[in-house]
Amino acid sequence: MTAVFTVDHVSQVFQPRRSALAVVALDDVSLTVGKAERWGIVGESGSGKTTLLRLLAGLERPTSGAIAFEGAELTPAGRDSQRGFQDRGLRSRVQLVFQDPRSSLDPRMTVGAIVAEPLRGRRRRAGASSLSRPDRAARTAEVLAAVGLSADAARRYPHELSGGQRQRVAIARALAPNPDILLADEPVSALDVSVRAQILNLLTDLVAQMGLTLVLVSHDLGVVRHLCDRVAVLQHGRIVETGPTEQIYARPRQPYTQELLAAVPRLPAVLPPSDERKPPRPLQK
Amino acid sequence: MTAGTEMSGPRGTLPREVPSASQDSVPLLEAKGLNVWFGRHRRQALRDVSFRLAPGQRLGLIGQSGSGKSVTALAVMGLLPDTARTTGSIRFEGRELLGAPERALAALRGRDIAMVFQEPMTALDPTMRVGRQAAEAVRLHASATSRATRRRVIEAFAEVELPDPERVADAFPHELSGGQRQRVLLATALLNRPRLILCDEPTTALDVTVQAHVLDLLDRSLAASGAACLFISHDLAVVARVCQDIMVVFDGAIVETGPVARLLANPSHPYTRGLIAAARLDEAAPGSRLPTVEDFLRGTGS
Amino acid sequence: MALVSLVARRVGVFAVSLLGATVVVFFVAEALPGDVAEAMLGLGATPEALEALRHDWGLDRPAVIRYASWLGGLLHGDLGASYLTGRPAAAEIGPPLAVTCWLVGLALPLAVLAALPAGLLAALWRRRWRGTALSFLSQLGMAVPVFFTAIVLVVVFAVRLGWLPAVGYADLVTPAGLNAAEWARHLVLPVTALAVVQASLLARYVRSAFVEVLTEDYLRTARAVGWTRWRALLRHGARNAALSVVTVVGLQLGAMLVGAILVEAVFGLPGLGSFLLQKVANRDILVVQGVVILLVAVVLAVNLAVDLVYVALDPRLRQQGASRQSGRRLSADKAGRAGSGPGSHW
Amino acid sequence: MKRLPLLIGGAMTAVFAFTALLSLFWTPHDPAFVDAAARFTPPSSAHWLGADRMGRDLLSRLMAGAWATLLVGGLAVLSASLIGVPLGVWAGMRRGFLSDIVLRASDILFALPALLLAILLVAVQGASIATATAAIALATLPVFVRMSYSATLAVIAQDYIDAARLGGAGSLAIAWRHVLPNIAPNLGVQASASFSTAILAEAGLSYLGLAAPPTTPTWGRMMRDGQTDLFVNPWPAIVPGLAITVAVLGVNLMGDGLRDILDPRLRELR
Repeated sequence: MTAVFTVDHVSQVFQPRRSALAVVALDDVSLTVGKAERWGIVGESGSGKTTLLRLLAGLERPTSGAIAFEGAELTPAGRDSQRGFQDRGLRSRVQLVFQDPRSSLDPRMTVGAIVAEPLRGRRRRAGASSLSRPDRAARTAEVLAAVGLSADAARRYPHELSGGQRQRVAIARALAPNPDILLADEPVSALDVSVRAQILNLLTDLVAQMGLTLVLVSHDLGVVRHLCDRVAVLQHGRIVETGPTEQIYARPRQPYTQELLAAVPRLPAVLPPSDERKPPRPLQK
Repeated sequence: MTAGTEMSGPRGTLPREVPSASQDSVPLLEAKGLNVWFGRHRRQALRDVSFRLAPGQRLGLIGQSGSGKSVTALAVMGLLPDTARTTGSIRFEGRELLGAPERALAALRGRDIAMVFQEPMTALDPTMRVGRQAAEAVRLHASATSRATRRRVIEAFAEVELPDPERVADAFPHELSGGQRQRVLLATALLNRPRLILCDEPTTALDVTVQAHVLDLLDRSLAASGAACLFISHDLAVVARVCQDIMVVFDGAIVETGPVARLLANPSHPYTRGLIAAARLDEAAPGSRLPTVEDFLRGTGS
Repeated sequence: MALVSLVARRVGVFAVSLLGATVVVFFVAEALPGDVAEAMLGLGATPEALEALRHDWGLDRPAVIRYASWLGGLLHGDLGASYLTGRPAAAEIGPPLAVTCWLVGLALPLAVLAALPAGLLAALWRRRWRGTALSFLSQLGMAVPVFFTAIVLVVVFAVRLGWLPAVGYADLVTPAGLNAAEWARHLVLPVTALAVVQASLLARYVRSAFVEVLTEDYLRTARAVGWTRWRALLRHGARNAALSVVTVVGLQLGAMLVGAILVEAVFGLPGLGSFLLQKVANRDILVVQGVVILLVAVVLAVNLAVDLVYVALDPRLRQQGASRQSGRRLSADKAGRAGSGPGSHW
Repeated sequence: MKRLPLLIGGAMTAVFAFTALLSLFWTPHDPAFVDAAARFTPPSSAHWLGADRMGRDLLSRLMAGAWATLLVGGLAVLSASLIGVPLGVWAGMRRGFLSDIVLRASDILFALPALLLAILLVAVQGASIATATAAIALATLPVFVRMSYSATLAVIAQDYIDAARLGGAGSLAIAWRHVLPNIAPNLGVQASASFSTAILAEAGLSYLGLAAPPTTPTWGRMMRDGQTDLFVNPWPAIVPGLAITVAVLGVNLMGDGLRDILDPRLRELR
């Protein structure tokens, strides 16, 4: 079985225009994502996790190193990365769910148009011409139903929906072209805790039903533990630890991983005896 | 803003507190029947909110975004926007704050009541060195030489474990990380040893590890100063980390109040039960179906 | 270090822009049908006369060569010479320049002084009728063409009341001595007319700058620390609002120069505008080009100054250096969106 | 209430445009007809707004002037936006050396006030409506380039642009489907702002005698003519001045109203 993604010594350096300071977002990262694996990429902000995801999506090309998709180079040098990706019909196979649906949904499009958009530009895909308008509408209704939205949601605009519903739309758009690989960038961190569970349930179900390969980026270790079977811990652009989720959570080897795990705020599992808490002190005048 | 209660006393001063009651029976902060409406359409943000906060008590205010948590804190500070209309009563050490003149409130703010905001990235004036901004908190409420003030600021920065506090004091906000800025704001809030600190989601914008440090710091600072705290968050786990008592807001109204332990063990309102279930993500079996708040509101939750 | 390179970069941008402007100014005349000689002599000119003129002025040389020599002349302060009198423009330009400088130099501070409080109050009162009234006044002031304001002022103060002269100018310094009273009497109306329009425009920018600042988190922080509403606004708001206001004041200078040309026309002031229009009437193209380039240089120099002031005011620019170069421009865009666009050169 | 400025401004603009178009088919009198007997008549039933020093009907001239103003302003803004917007969008989507040059050039043009451009053009070409239009269009162009550039930058920073790429959309499709609809509000606001500026510019140019020839009635030219008789009868100079003010005010109010409704960020600020 070939790996879906093979990330081979990849570095990504951003050189802001007119500035001498370069930002190293990824530093010599190697990672292999196998079929139907569910990877969680964790780390703090600025650790490079979103950059890694964008590389896997083919939205950027690495500064050095190579990423292979099913054995073939994802973004061959010397070609427009977009075009290379489309030529091989990969566009529909790899889809991404963004963090903030307020930014990832075009405010001037209806939900229906948003979800149908990835079904429009598929003329380059070998053997599959772009879907006709009724076919697109049918597929749109199908995926909207799959994410738990009613059919008449297609006529609404994003601002008419709640945060949770918007993220459902974003997931529906990602699923519309029937991808094999789902990339998700902090899919629940912009949502209220109370909505988070719904979206997590939805993602769990969809990944299981469709047998998707999942690469999920999150700073929330609870989310990763719930959805993923493998974890890569990123710090300052480097992978410091990888392994099966249970192992990482039960026996983290690296101090940074331990620190991350310790930092997660938890509800007291057992009721704390009341004297364990500090009593209020008298006023100091 | 209209006052529910009439002000007495000369302009710019607050009436003295009632001297008869003992420290315990006079709450530090007491809100009664607080209602807040916004804008021309009179959208109601708070409905009949009442609560008490004893000296040194730490009260967590929890609810989803838009439920009226921040509005409560801003109402206490007298910092609601002009479009807000407020009725009810907010008393600090027995003195009515609602409708108090701006000058009297300003004298109170930063000295007796301090606030730490959610967004450290935008809460500091980008054109002024953070040391000077913090120093304003001191010099507004006490006369002090600028040398002494600077010394106090740097001490305060050191207390919140800012590395190299001298250099931080001379930095502009954009030169600091989010965690550093939040420490600066926390240090500024603590400078005058206020009796009440309002924290509006102070760690939501921060990374988990930074959040842990800041919460730890807040915990210790509160313990050291004996200040009371109204801690606002949407995350039950974070609130439980700092507070003894929790108050749950749902759609602008308080649905449940009680000590953390009791609330966790025996929540009475379905919304509270839903929040607790959502916060116990890491106790659920991976991949299992998570109970949602809706389950509880519908009454189908466990 | 970053500061030095930043300043150097801004100066470089200024130089490149000025160079670009000379290209535009020179080749606008060049690219159009007809040539300078024809334009100068008019339709009735004989081919021989045209040929002679072309030869005398070197117009028969290739455009690029002429551009180079023109540019070389500019660098030495040669703004071109009148083909009628043969006198260099640089020698004639002194007195008109002084008049225009007085006009703009007095109107600009006047406009700023009026606009700051008006804009601030309009921002603070934006939900009350007083604020709406102020906003409407500035709308009105922007809608009235500067020459109409001037004419109305003349009708009221010169025609009806007879207090002030309707036209003309008196030199400040005459051979007989200082002539301040007459000089001032002749400048009151022109300066007022120019200032009214600019003050209206500026007040609008000031208003939107403050409205924006009023929603900023740091203003709330300042009040949470113990500042009263007003003092927080003056201490923290004003610094930040100044960032966009400074930009607009700079951009307005171009508008003021144009306004001055119109005001000079109404009042018959012997300023740069009148000078320029007379040269246009005489078809003295070389001089027109020279004066235009001079005015553009002034506008660009003011933009440079604004850039540098901006750097001084905004530490984010100062320290991140060149990477945030777009700061001023973004702010200008913001200000432009709030008003009727910085293109309001009228 | 919120739409009041838009309604008032829209109505004023509509009246202005209607008057301009009407003047093509009908005016109360021939705008150029000289009636010595009607010299300086005050407003009357024969001459609703009175007559000027040559006895020409002011209302008729005002209507004809409205057409000249609409023509020059409209053509200038239209051509500036048709060239400027594609340039700005392109520069915003494809940042690089070439787009830098375009932006720099546009900035240089921006430093040249329209009146100076017009003076340059007139010096070479002679005064005409075409020269005035070209000068105003040239001065308006950089405003559109800059505005659509920065609006495009804001749009393409949004995640939905990346989402569209992932959906297989090419640059043209993205520009058409996502960028243009999202910058349209800014465009509308800018167009009305530029139009009012263009009206003022046209008036200024014709006041200075740098636009239409003396025979064409324009508002600026009418003021220039009327100014000679300020001490005798200021009315003929004041009427066109009021017309300019009303037209500009109407367009500005409309633009402001548009912005209030379309720009959600500014809507929050109110």
